[in-house]
Amino acid sequence: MKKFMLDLSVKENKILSDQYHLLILTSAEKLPEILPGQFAEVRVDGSATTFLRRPISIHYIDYDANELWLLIQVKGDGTKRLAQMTAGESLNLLLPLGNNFNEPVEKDASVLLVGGGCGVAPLLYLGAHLKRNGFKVNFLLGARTKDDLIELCEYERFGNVFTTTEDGTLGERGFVTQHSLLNGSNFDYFYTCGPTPMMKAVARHALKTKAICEVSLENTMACGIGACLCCVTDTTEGHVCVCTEGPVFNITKLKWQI
Amino acid sequence: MKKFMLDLSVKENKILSDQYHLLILTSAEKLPEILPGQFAEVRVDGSATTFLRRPISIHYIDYDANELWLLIQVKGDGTKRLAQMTAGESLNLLLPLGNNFNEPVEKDASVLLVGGGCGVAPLLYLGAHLKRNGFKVNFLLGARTKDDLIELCEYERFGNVFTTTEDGTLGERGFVTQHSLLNGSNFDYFYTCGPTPMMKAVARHALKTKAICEVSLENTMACGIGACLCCVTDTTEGHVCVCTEGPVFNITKLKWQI
Amino acid sequence: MANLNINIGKLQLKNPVMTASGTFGYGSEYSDFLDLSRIGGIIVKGTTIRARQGNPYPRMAETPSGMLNAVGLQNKGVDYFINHIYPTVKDIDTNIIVNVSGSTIDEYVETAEKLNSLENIPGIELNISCPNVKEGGMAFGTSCLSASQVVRAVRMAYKKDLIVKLSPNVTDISEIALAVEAEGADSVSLINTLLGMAIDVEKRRPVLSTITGGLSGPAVKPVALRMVWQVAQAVKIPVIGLGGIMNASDAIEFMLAGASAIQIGTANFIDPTVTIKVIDGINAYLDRHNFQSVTDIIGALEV
Amino acid sequence: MANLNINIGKLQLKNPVMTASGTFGYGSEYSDFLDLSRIGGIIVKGTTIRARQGNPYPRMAETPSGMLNAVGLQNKGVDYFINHIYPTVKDIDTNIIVNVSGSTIDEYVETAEKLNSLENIPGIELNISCPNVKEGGMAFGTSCLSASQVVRAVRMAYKKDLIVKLSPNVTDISEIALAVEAEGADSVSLINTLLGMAIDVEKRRPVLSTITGGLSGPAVKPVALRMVWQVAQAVKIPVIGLGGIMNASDAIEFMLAGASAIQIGTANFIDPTVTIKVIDGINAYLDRHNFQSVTDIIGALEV
Ligand SMILES: Cc1cc2nc3c(=O)[nH]c(=O)nc-3n(C[C@H](O)[C@H](O)[C@H](O)COP(=O)(O)OP(=O)(O)OC[C@H]3O[C@@H](n4cnc5c(N)ncnc54)[C@H](O)[C@@H]3O)c2cc1C
Ligand SMILES: Cc1cc2nc3c(=O)[nH]c(=O)nc-3n(C[C@H](O)[C@H](O)[C@H](O)COP(=O)(O)OP(=O)(O)OC[C@H]3O[C@@H](n4cnc5c(N)ncnc54)[C@H](O)[C@@H]3O)c2cc1C
Ligand SMILES: Cc1cc2nc3c(=O)[nH]c(=O)nc-3n(C[C@H](O)[C@H](O)[C@H](O)COP(=O)(O)O)c2cc1C
Ligand SMILES: Cc1cc2nc3c(=O)[nH]c(=O)nc-3n(C[C@H](O)[C@H](O)[C@H](O)COP(=O)(O)O)c2cc1C
Ligand code: FES
Ligand code: FES
Repeated sequence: MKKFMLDLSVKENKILSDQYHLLILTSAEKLPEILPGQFAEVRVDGSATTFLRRPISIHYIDYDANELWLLIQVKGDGTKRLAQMTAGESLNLLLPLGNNFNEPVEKDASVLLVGGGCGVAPLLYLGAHLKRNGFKVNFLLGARTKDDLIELCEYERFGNVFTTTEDGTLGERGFVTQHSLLNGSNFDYFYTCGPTPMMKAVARHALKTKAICEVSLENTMACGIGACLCCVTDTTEGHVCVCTEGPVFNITKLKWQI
Repeated sequence: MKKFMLDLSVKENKILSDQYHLLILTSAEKLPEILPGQFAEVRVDGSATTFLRRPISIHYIDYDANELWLLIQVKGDGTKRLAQMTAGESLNLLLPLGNNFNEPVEKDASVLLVGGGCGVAPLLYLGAHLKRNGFKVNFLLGARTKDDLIELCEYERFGNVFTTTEDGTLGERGFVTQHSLLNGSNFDYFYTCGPTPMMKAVARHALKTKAICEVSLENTMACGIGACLCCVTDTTEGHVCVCTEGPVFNITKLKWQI
Repeated sequence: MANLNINIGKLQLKNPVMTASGTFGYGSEYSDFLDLSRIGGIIVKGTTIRARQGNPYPRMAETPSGMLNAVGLQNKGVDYFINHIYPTVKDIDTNIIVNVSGSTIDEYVETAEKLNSLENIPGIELNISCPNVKEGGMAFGTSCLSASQVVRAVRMAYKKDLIVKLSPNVTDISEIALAVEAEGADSVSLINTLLGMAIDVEKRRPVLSTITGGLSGPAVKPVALRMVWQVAQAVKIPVIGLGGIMNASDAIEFMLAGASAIQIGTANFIDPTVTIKVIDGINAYLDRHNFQSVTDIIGALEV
Repeated sequence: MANLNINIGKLQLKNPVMTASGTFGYGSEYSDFLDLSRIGGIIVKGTTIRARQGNPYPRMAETPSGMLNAVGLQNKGVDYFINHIYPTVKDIDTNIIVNVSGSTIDEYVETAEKLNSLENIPGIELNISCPNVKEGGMAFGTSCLSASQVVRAVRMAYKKDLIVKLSPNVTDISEIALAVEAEGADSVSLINTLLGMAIDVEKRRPVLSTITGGLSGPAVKPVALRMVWQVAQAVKIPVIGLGGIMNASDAIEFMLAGASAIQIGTANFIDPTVTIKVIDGINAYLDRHNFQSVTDIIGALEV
C-alpha cells in the first residue's frame, strides 16, 4: 500500500477521561485507504523533549465524514502534547503503516476482540470492519477501573461489549481472561492488543481452545517504515520489524513463552 | 535588587506588525519594582529548538494596572513562539536583571532617546520614568520602513517623537543620526538602544557634541545573572558581564572604535 | 540554479546530499515519499559477509534531540544483497554505495571483493566505527594501527571508490583520518555514532539490551562539525560530513567546515522528505549568496 | 524521608547534589532564588594562579538541547579568591569546592597550595579537561601520562579532598580515571564538556571567537552516562557524575550507573532552582521505592 505524509487538521479533541483523549482528524482531501490494525507515525510539534515521531494506531476511520480517529493515552511528553491539540491545529502523519488484522476465513466464525488499556485503540476499527464484512463481533474490554473504560457506546455500534475492571467498578471484577464469557463460549478467532501480560494470557487461552489468535505489538519505533531495524521482535523467522511485518502477528509466529 | 522567578500570565498579545508583538503580562501578585533598562530572562516552552532562556527588555511597566509589557521582535524560533502566546497562557521569567539607565544629574538637561529596530524596547519605560521625574523627553525612532515604526502614540504620552525611515515612508528619510534634529538642537544626554552601527553613530555624535551617552547592549546570554560569563563585553576594566554590569553602559567605558 | 555537481574521490554526485547507512534502508522504504533519483547518493545498510541477527530488542532509546540505537548490523549478508537487493536497486539513477562491516579483516576483505564486481555499485563505505557489535566494528576505528590494517587490506581487494567511515569515540580523529588516507582511502566520512547509554530509572535497568548504544541526531551535531573541521584541515582527500543534519542550514555548516558532501541519517525518521528539502535549500542558499557552484562553499569558513 | 547523606573521599555531603564549576558562579548569583545551604556542594568557578581575561566575545552558541561555551577560564586569580570571595562564601553551610586550572603543572600546584590553608574549603576539583584554553587545560586530561603527572604533583601539595575532573574527549576514559586514581585522587568527576563547534552560515564564520568550544546540556547526557558507567566499573574511588542533568530522573540515572554524587551545570541557566527540585525528587524516588538511603541506589543498575 502506498504510504503518505499528510498534514491533517484537528476537527475535535474529545476528553474521554483524565488519561484518554480522542483526536478526530480530517482533511480537505479524501483520506487514503487504511486497513484495521495499521498505524500512523505522528510528528509531535511543540514539545521540547519529543524528538522522534510517535506510533499511534488507527482507532477508527469514517470515510463518509472523512474522519480519522486517534485514541491517545497520555504516557509521557509526546502523548501529553497530542492530548493538548485544539481544533484547527495541524498534525503531520505518515500513514498507513504496518500490516493488518486478517479476517476469519469462515464467514460464520465466532470472533472475540480483547483489548486492555490503550490497546483497545485498533479494535474499534477492526470491529467495524468485521461487522461490515458480515461477522458477528464480540468485544471484551478490560481496565483497572470504570473511568478507563471509555467509549463503550462506540463499540456497541459494531458488536456485543463485555467488560472487566480490576476493582469491579464496571463489568465483571478481574482480568479480561477471567471473564465468564471465556468459560461459556468457544471462539474461533481472538484479536488482541494491550499490555503484554494480557496478550499472553489471551494467547494461552486461544492455544488451549485451539483458536486462532492475532496480537498487535507496541514495540518502540524510530522510523516506522522498516528502515532502521529498531523495532524488531523475535519470531520463528528470526528478528523481524514490527513496523512492517507487524504490528499484527499470529501468535504461532512469535517466540513467546506462553 | 532582589531577583525573582515568576510565572506571569499573558493578558493580551497585540500584533503590532508582521514582526512585532506586544505581550502584556500580569499577575495575581503585585509586580516587583523594576528600573528602566533592566530586562528579564524568559523561558520559552513548547519550542523544540529553543533551549536557553531569552533575554527580553522591560518595555513598560504599569504598576496601577499591574502590567508588564514585553515588545517581541520575531527573529528565530524562540521569539516566534513568544509571539504566538495567547491570553491566559503562563510565561516564566527571571527578573529584574541587569543595571539601569541613569537619569541626568541636572533636572533641566535636554535628553534624547534614540531607538532603532527592537532597540526601542527599553526606551518606552525609560521615557515614562524620565517624564515622571520631571525631564523633558524627546524620542528619535528609526526603522527601515513605516510598518516597523510601531506604537508611536505610546511614546507620545511621554515626550516629543521624531522619526526616520530608510525608505522615507514616515518621518525623515535616512538613518536616525541623519535626522535634522541633531543639527538643530544640542542634547546633554543620549540614551540609545538598537543595532550596533546605529548605536555607534549616536555615540560618535554624542562624543562630538560632548554629551553623555548611555547605550544598551544585546550580547547573547546563557544565564542572565552573572554566573556563566558568556555575555562579556570589553571595557576599560577588562571583560565584564553585560547581564550584570550592563546591559546599559556609558560609552566612555566601552572599548568601541568610534 | 547553481551547479550542485560534486566529485568525491572516484564518485560523481549530482548533488552533495546522501543518506546515511542504517537510516535509509535500501532506499525503497522511502520511495513512496520522494524521488530517489534526486538524491546524490544512497549508502545502504551495513552489510557483512554472513547474515546477522543483530542485537535483541530493545534497540532504541530516545534522548534529548537524539536517539541511541543498538541495531548491531542486522542484515542478510552480502550474498543476499547481491542476489536479491542489488537487482532491485541497481537501476536507481543515483550512487548506491554499500556500507561494509566485519569482525575480522578477512571478513571486510571478502565482502569488499564480492561487491567489486557489481557494475552499478560505484563504491563502498568501510564501517570501522560501529559501536554496536562486540567484535571488530568500532575497535578498528579507534586506533591508527588497526584502522590502517583494515584499510590497507580492503584497498588491495577493492578497486572502486573506497570511503572510510570514522568513529568519533577517539581522542584525535585527525590522526585516524591521516592513517587511512595514507592507506589509499578515496575519502573519509564522519561521524558514526557516539557511544552513549540510557537507563530506565523505574525498572533500574538499561533501556537497550546491549547497555550502551550509538547516539545520533542533532544532539551530536556540534561534535560532528568540530571533527569534520579538524579532519578537513588535516587530510587532502575529500571529507563527507554527517551527524545531526536536520536541514539545509546544518548541511551548509558542514560544507563550510570543509565537507565536500554530507549524509543525512536520523532526520529521515522525522521527515522522510528531508533530503529533497536539503538539496533545494542548498541550492537556494547558493543562489541567494551568488555562488555559481556548490564547490564554492566547501571549506569557505572565514576564521 | 530517606537518608541523603553521602561521603565522597574526604567530603561529607548532606545530599549528593552539587553544582558544576563555571555554571553557578560563586553561589551568591543564585542566592535570591534558593537557599544555598540546601545544596550538597558548590563547585565554584575555574580558578587559576593569576587573573585571566578569558576569550573574546562571542563565547556562547545555543545548540540542539545544549550549548557551546568558550569562556576560557576568566577569573580574577586565586589570591583575589582568597582575599575577596572566600570571606563571603566561607560561612555558607555547604561544601565549597574550588575548581583549579592551570597552563603548567607548577601553576596547578601553586594554586592548590594556596587553597590548602583555607579552613572552610574542604576540597578542590582539578580541571584537567577544559577545552577552552590554548595551553594546558584539556591537554592534561587526554593522556594518561600528563594526567598522572599533574595529579601526582598536586597530590603532594594538597592534603584535603582532591577531585579530578576528567575530559570526555578521549578514546578510553577509564584508562585516564585509573591513572589518576593511582596517583591518589580522592574521587573523579566527569564529564567536562565535549569539544564542539557552530557556524553562522549567513556570515560564514564560526559563532565562537575561538572557533571551537565546549558542549554541555542534555544533548551530552547519553555520552556522560556511558562514561560514568565505564569509569565506575573501572575504579574504586567514588565517581561524581555530570553532563546534561536536568531533573531528578536524570540524576538517578547517573547514580544507578555508579555515581556517588552528581553535579548540575547548564540546567541552572534554565531553572535556577533546579538543584532543590533534584534533591526533593531524589528523596521522593527513594521513598517511593522504599530505599532507606541514597547509598542504596549507587551502582544499583541491573544488567
Ligand atoms: C504500533 C503502535 C501503535 C500504538 N498505538 C497507540 C495508540 O493508538 N494510542 C496511544 O496512546 N499509544 C499508542 N502506542 C503507544 C505510543 O506510541 C506510546 O505511548 C508513545 O510513543 C509514548 O510517547 P510519550 O512521548 O508520550 O512517552 P515517552 O516519554 O516516550 O514514554 C513514557 C513512558 O512510556 C514508555 N513507552 C513509550 N513508548 C512505549 C512503547 N511503544 N512500548 C512500551 N513502552 C513505551 C517509555 O519507556 C516511558 O516509560 C502505540 C505504539 C505502537 C508501537
Ligand atoms: C539585554 C537584552 C535585551 C533584549 N531585549 C529584547 C526585546 O525587548 N525584544 C526582543 O524582541 N528582543 C530583545 N533582545 C534580543 C532577543 O533576546 C533575541 O532576539 C532572541 O534571543 C532571539 O531568539 P530566537 O530564538 O528568536 O532567535 P535565534 O534562533 O536564537 O536567533 C535568530 C538569529 O538572531 C541572532 N541573535 C539571537 N540573539 C541575538 C543577540 N542577542 N544579539 C545578536 N543576534 C542575536 C542569531 O545569531 C540568529 O542569527 C534582547 C537581548 C538582550 C541581550
Ligand atoms: C538506526 C541506525 C542504524 C545505523 N546503522 C549503521 C550502519 O549499519 N553502518 C554505519 O556505518 N552507520 C550506521 N549508523 C550511523 C549513521 O549512518 C550515522 O553515522 C549516524 O547516525 C550519525 O548521523 P545522523 O545524526 O544524521 O543520524 C546507524 C544509525 C542509526 C540511527
Ligand atoms: C558556561 C560554562 C562554563 C564552564 N566553566 C567551567 C570551569 O571553569 N571549570 C570546569 O571544570 N568546568 C567548567 N564547565 C563545565 C561544567 O562544569 C560541566 O562539566 C559541563 O557543563 C557538563 O555539565 P552540564 O551538562 O550539566 O552543564 C563550564 C560549563 C559551562 C556551560
Ligand atoms: S521502526 Fe524503524 S524499522 Fe521499524
Ligand atoms: S549571561 Fe551568564 S554571565 Fe551574563
